[in-house]
Amino acid sequence: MLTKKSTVGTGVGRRLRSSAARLVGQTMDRRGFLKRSGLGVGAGAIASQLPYNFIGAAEAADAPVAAGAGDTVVRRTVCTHCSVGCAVDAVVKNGVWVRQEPVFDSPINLGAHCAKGASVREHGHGEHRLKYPMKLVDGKYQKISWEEAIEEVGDRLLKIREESGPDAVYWIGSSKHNNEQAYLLRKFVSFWGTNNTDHQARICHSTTVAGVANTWGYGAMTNSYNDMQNAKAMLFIGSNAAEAHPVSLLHILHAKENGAKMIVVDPRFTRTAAKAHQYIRIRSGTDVPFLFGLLYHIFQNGWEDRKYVEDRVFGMEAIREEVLAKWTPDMVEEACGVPEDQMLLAARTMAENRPSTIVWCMGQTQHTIGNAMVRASCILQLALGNIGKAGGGANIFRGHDNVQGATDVGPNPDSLPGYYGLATGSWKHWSNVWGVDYEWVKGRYASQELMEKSGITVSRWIDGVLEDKELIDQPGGKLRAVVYWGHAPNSQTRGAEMVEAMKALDTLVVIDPYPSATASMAAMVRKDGVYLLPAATQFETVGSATASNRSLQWREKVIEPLFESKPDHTIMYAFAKKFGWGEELVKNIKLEKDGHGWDEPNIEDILREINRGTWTIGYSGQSPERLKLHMKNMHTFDVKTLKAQGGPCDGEYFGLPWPCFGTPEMKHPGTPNLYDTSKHVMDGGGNFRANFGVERDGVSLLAGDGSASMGADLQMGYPEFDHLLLKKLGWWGELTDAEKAAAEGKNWKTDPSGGIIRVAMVNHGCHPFGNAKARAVVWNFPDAIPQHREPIYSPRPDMVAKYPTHDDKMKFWRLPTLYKSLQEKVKDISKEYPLVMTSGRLVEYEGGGEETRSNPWLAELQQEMFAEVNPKDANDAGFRNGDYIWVESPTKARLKVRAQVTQRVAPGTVFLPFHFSGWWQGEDMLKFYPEGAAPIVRGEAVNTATTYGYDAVTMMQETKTTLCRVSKA
Amino acid sequence: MKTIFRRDKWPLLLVLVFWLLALLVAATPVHAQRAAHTESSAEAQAERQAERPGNNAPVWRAVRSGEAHFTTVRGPETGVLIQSEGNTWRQLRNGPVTVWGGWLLILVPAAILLFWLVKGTIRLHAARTGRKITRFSGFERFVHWGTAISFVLLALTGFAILFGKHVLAPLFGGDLLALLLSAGKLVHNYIGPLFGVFLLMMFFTFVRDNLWHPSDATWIRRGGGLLGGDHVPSGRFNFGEKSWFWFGVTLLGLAVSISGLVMDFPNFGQGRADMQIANIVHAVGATLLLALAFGHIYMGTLGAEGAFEAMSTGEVDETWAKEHHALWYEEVKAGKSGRG
Amino acid sequence: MGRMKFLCDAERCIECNGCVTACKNEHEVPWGVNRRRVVTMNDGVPGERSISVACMHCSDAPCMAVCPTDCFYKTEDGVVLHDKDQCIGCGYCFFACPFGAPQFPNGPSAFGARGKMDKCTFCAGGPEETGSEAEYEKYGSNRLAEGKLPLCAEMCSTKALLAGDASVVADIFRERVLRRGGGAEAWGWQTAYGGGEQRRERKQDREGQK
Amino acid sequence: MSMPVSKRIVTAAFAAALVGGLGACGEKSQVAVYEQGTYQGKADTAAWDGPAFKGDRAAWEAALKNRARGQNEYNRTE
Repeated sequence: MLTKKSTVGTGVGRRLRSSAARLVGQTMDRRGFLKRSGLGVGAGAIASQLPYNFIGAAEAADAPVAAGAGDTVVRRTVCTHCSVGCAVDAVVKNGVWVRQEPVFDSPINLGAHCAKGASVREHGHGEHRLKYPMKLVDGKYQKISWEEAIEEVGDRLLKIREESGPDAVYWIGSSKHNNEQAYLLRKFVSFWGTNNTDHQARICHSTTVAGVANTWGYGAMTNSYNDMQNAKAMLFIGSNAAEAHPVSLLHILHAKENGAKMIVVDPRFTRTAAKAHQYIRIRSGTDVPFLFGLLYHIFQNGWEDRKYVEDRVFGMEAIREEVLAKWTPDMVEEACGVPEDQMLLAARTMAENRPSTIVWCMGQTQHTIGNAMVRASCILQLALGNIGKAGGGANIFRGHDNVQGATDVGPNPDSLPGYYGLATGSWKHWSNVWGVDYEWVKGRYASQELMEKSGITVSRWIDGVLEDKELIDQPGGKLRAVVYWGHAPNSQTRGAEMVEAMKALDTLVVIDPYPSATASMAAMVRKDGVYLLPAATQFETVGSATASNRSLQWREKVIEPLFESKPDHTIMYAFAKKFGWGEELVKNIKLEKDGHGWDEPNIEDILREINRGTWTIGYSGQSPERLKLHMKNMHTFDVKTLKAQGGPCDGEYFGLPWPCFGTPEMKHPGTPNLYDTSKHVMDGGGNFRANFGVERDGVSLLAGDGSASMGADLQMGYPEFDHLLLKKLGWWGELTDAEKAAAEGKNWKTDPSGGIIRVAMVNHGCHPFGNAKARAVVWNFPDAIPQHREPIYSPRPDMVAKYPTHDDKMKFWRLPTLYKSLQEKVKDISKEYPLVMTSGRLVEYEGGGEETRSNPWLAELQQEMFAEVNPKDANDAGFRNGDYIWVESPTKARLKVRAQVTQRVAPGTVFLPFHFSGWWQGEDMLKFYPEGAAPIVRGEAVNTATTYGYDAVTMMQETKTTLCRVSKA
Repeated sequence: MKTIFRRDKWPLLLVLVFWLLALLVAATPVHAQRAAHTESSAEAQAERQAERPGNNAPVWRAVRSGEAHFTTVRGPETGVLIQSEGNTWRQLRNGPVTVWGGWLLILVPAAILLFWLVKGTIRLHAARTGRKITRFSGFERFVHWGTAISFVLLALTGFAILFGKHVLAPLFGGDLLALLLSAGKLVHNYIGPLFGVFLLMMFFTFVRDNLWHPSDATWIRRGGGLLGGDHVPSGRFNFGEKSWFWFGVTLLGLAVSISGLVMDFPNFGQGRADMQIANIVHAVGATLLLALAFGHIYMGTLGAEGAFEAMSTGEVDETWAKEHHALWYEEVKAGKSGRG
Repeated sequence: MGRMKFLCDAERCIECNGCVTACKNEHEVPWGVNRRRVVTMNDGVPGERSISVACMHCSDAPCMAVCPTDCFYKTEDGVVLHDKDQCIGCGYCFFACPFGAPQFPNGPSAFGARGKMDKCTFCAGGPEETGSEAEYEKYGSNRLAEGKLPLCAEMCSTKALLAGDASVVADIFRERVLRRGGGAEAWGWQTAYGGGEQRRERKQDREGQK
Repeated sequence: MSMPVSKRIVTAAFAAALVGGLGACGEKSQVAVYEQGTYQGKADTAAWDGPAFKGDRAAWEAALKNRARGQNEYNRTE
């Protein structure tokens, strides 16, 4: 039967008509819309002018619009739905986004799109958006003006600041902001005077970033989607790329076609598993035993790369001893349920088909021991000598379109942009870049101690509200206001407690194009004190976004912001003005008037400021001009290497993947694969970073002789560059006088001239961050050698006894955090809740899903929240495919969802997609939504029922292994 | 009351009943067979790709089985990749149904014409008395004409859909045909259920007088008097009329109505296979019904003098009653039962 | 120029539904009408394969044969199209089509009020003036006349779905098959009508024995 | 109804219907292979006759072939 939604018009015309009506603020019929949009006559003529293919596209891309084509323009932008970074050509006629064309030229996606990417033009209609600022009055949302909104919200926040200090406000930023907005928000929050800020990366890849950066230097995907074409074997663990990063499969299946072996390790038989040569089902949360189980066979058979390990890895011997003693095949099988022959086959495949790569995503990161799991993955790749090699690497697929960028330069509670941390020196560096006085910034904070202390994480903000005042490690005590700036509430765990926190807040502000999940949850428990501000989408502004492979791409503005929405940076400046430091925020940034007389900070200026400050990770070479040139000349880049062959970008890598060191003038080409010693540093080569000292327990941490990047003057390990090292080496004289003045007393990260970097790299082929060994043993982590520890809610009490979790922590990211005490308390709860509850993605939706569930083209494909249950469990519980069932978790929260009885999950496992919201424990929340802003598809949010559990390093939430029971509804 | 083709009614009826049953039976076990197929196709494919990577032959076999697989697209039978029954339906419909049905609908009227030209109208033997007997009440006539008019509308529009592109398109051209058919389809789809209602009323109104009567045996023995040329005494309805009632009106009428409703209201989850069967039953049933109706119409108008009056005015002359329905006439005269 | 064809490579299709939404996007196809869909066989178990299916623009098109108004036609390059002005919404094409391609805007409605049939046009519009408003309203955009291919194939995330001149498509596919040394079967119109599949399998069985 | 005039009319009508019907039966009922010409709807112009190519069939074919080849990512990976 065809299923119809009454909220959606049945005719083609109706939807367009209504959206068109809003565009012009008056009723307009379809005919009028088509006329206005120019969809009718001449569409063919226009289209033939598009840069339609890569052969001869050079001319086409720059071809002037033919006479008579009207004011049709083609704007190049990038899909906003995942980290692959698929380019999109938007055909805009008279300000209306009328068509979407594939960009065959893009070396990343070659025109390809998944369901989400193929539907982005819907944003040009955006019917279910928040249309104007609103506030909650007596339980109902009412329209207010922007001016009122800024005044009222500003006053409320200032009052809270006055009464409880700046740390009483929590700022949740977004990975959906472009780099410039994310960066500006970190600056904004700093000027507000708090580190209580965070964004999606916390609950996405924070364990990866911490684990990987502590292993070899940078917390990012080492290679690229494209580079996977060079792989001979690929191990996916905790990644369902076919649904989460579908276009990456273009490169992956290409590699497979050319002989690469594909192994998928997952508790669930995913779409990715369907394409694998070997599928291994592990028990959820047992990645460490699995990975060390592979290492066992590798060490047993001598498959490790001895020379590589010797020269470039620290601590592998300790790992070897641990693995051989502890992770014998029987122990592995006991822990993760994989028999020896499967382990051996996988190990052999990875060892005999080098370079082999590993891919992981949230299946590995979202655990209480996520940091250990990702490090086990790193260690496997180090043992095989795969890191720093084309076709190898650790390919960590990020989630949101700009989660990499927001992590790099955006709102993090523990760091200023560029992973500078919060040390005094870092503040001084950034104050200098911002052109403000360090003392003034310090004055904005409650104290210098709080200025240099990591804030609360987004995964725990609810505890910042609900926890006892005395137990919160900040003088002001509890959080009183939360600003949700582009973040979905249903992506954080413990939703049942979240509504309690929302209830307890003084003020809740939501700034988002689609704020309604937060809005409805708040309206369910509150009568007032909630403000909704409509933000523009990334198609309604300009800026750069960093894809998972560290490439930056420039988005052009496709359309003007719809309705009354405003770009995030405009809103930031408006609040800054209200708070009294507007001028400081935009010291180096031009202001431009938008169509409504509001001041809009110039995005390109913001990027230039990022360039001037972010030396650490090489965000310094990607000037707006260079990025735009890349977008225009996509066809000149090679798909396999991402390197331009000829043309204006000759020799550069697409999107100048960071690190793109030095100033833009230095013309560093970007780094396609990190730590690759087979290339010169000025050709994207590198080596492991010296970031952890030069020796440990009497062992040198610097790399062995002969393992430096190609052509380096220093063919041995060396520490990072600073003014002293430069002088010692006798290279100081190669700086210009101006550079000398700037670099005196500085290191490569803080030298504002970039001179140290220039001399090290251009003149001597050396890496400014030194050349050290990667760390297999990370002594500053709770488990220096990754340990398996059972999740807090474990289905196996016997394993809990054997592999208990960490001890409780009292002051951890400003909050007390439970581990062992809670695990002890619930260790037998699996008798009542016998099934493992895990969650994951659907290809049609993204993140919290509010945006994609508002898109009818996508919503039609997934109309209901469901749970995948094995036929055995369904039969035991007495329900059938398609029945409504209750999924109950130990939190007592209940989810009413459709049963999808399927073999995808093994008996004992229940899988739920996490993109739904809008139902609350069986009730449709439609009446709590602002009128007209409810998404088309609503359903239970899995996180309403998820349980307590946080990573011991980064506060990552546990979503992948908890418990539940199911029954027929 | 004799027509040349009514003699064949029993074998025909048997064939039709058997055929309907066979279709129904055939529809069920197919699903069971398919279910068994699913399991093996997954295993076969898993095995096959291990032996010979890239070989998907078991999957392609499963594709053709017509079973429903997984899809997120909602709609009628979206999980089915290939339904091969469609081709069978197409061949039946465009083949035998159209060709034989077409010939039947030409040959039957032709035969009737020939019969009429040879035998002529059956005249009243005696002179009219001028005394009238009520044969059909107002309600009965309402029911009859309601059924008749809706039937004619349905037949015209229905057969325009079946034969229109062969008969009408060459004459009128595609645009006019399309216009006619879209109007015709509306008429057909909305009148159809009405016909069903009249049909039921018809059944209940006339069923009592169409039950078996010993005199029917005589009628059958004497071939309805067609051969002898004399009238066989019969009740309110003779066995010829009863045959029309049971086989034409009731059986074919219901078959056509029910199959029509299956197609007219596709919103009860019926799939293409159901619709295909319904369509064939509908087309075959309607063709036979129309062929029979030609005979009925002939007998009610041209075939027998005075017959039309019965249904137009509701009254017949005593002479007509005596000659055509002697037993009924006597009953009426005896005041036993005027009708029903 | 030969015939326009779709081909879906089951070894590459990952059921991302990109083709489905690309089609919705390009033609503003309303809710409930799906000119293209992806079907997954052996879902969730080893041996799983997905196939994207739409109108296959058959040589011997059953829809055409059963249409009471003869509203179908075939373009010179083998695309099966129809004139919506002549369509009466009888649903016969849906009964006959092996692929379930014909769609109806009102779905299965009472009194058979399905509305006019809608199906994949191979992005070739319909019998209205090329590029006109009327054409877009009734059939969606006419990419073929712009020198472009159907958007579903052009946007396919893994290039599993190929479209275009049969010979070019076959060349691309052949190259792939050579690379992977197998997986020669693809979703094409022959699959529906048989013959090809059995031949291929016999051939593969022979090859396997060598 | 028994007048001879009407008899002739009826006969004539029957005969006409018969002839018409028989004529129709002579038509091919099964369109096994589509023949250009059966379709009587609006005439469609060929793809290359649109505003973009203005009848230049060769250019259209070249563009389309080019576009089709663009689906082969092997063109860009070696």
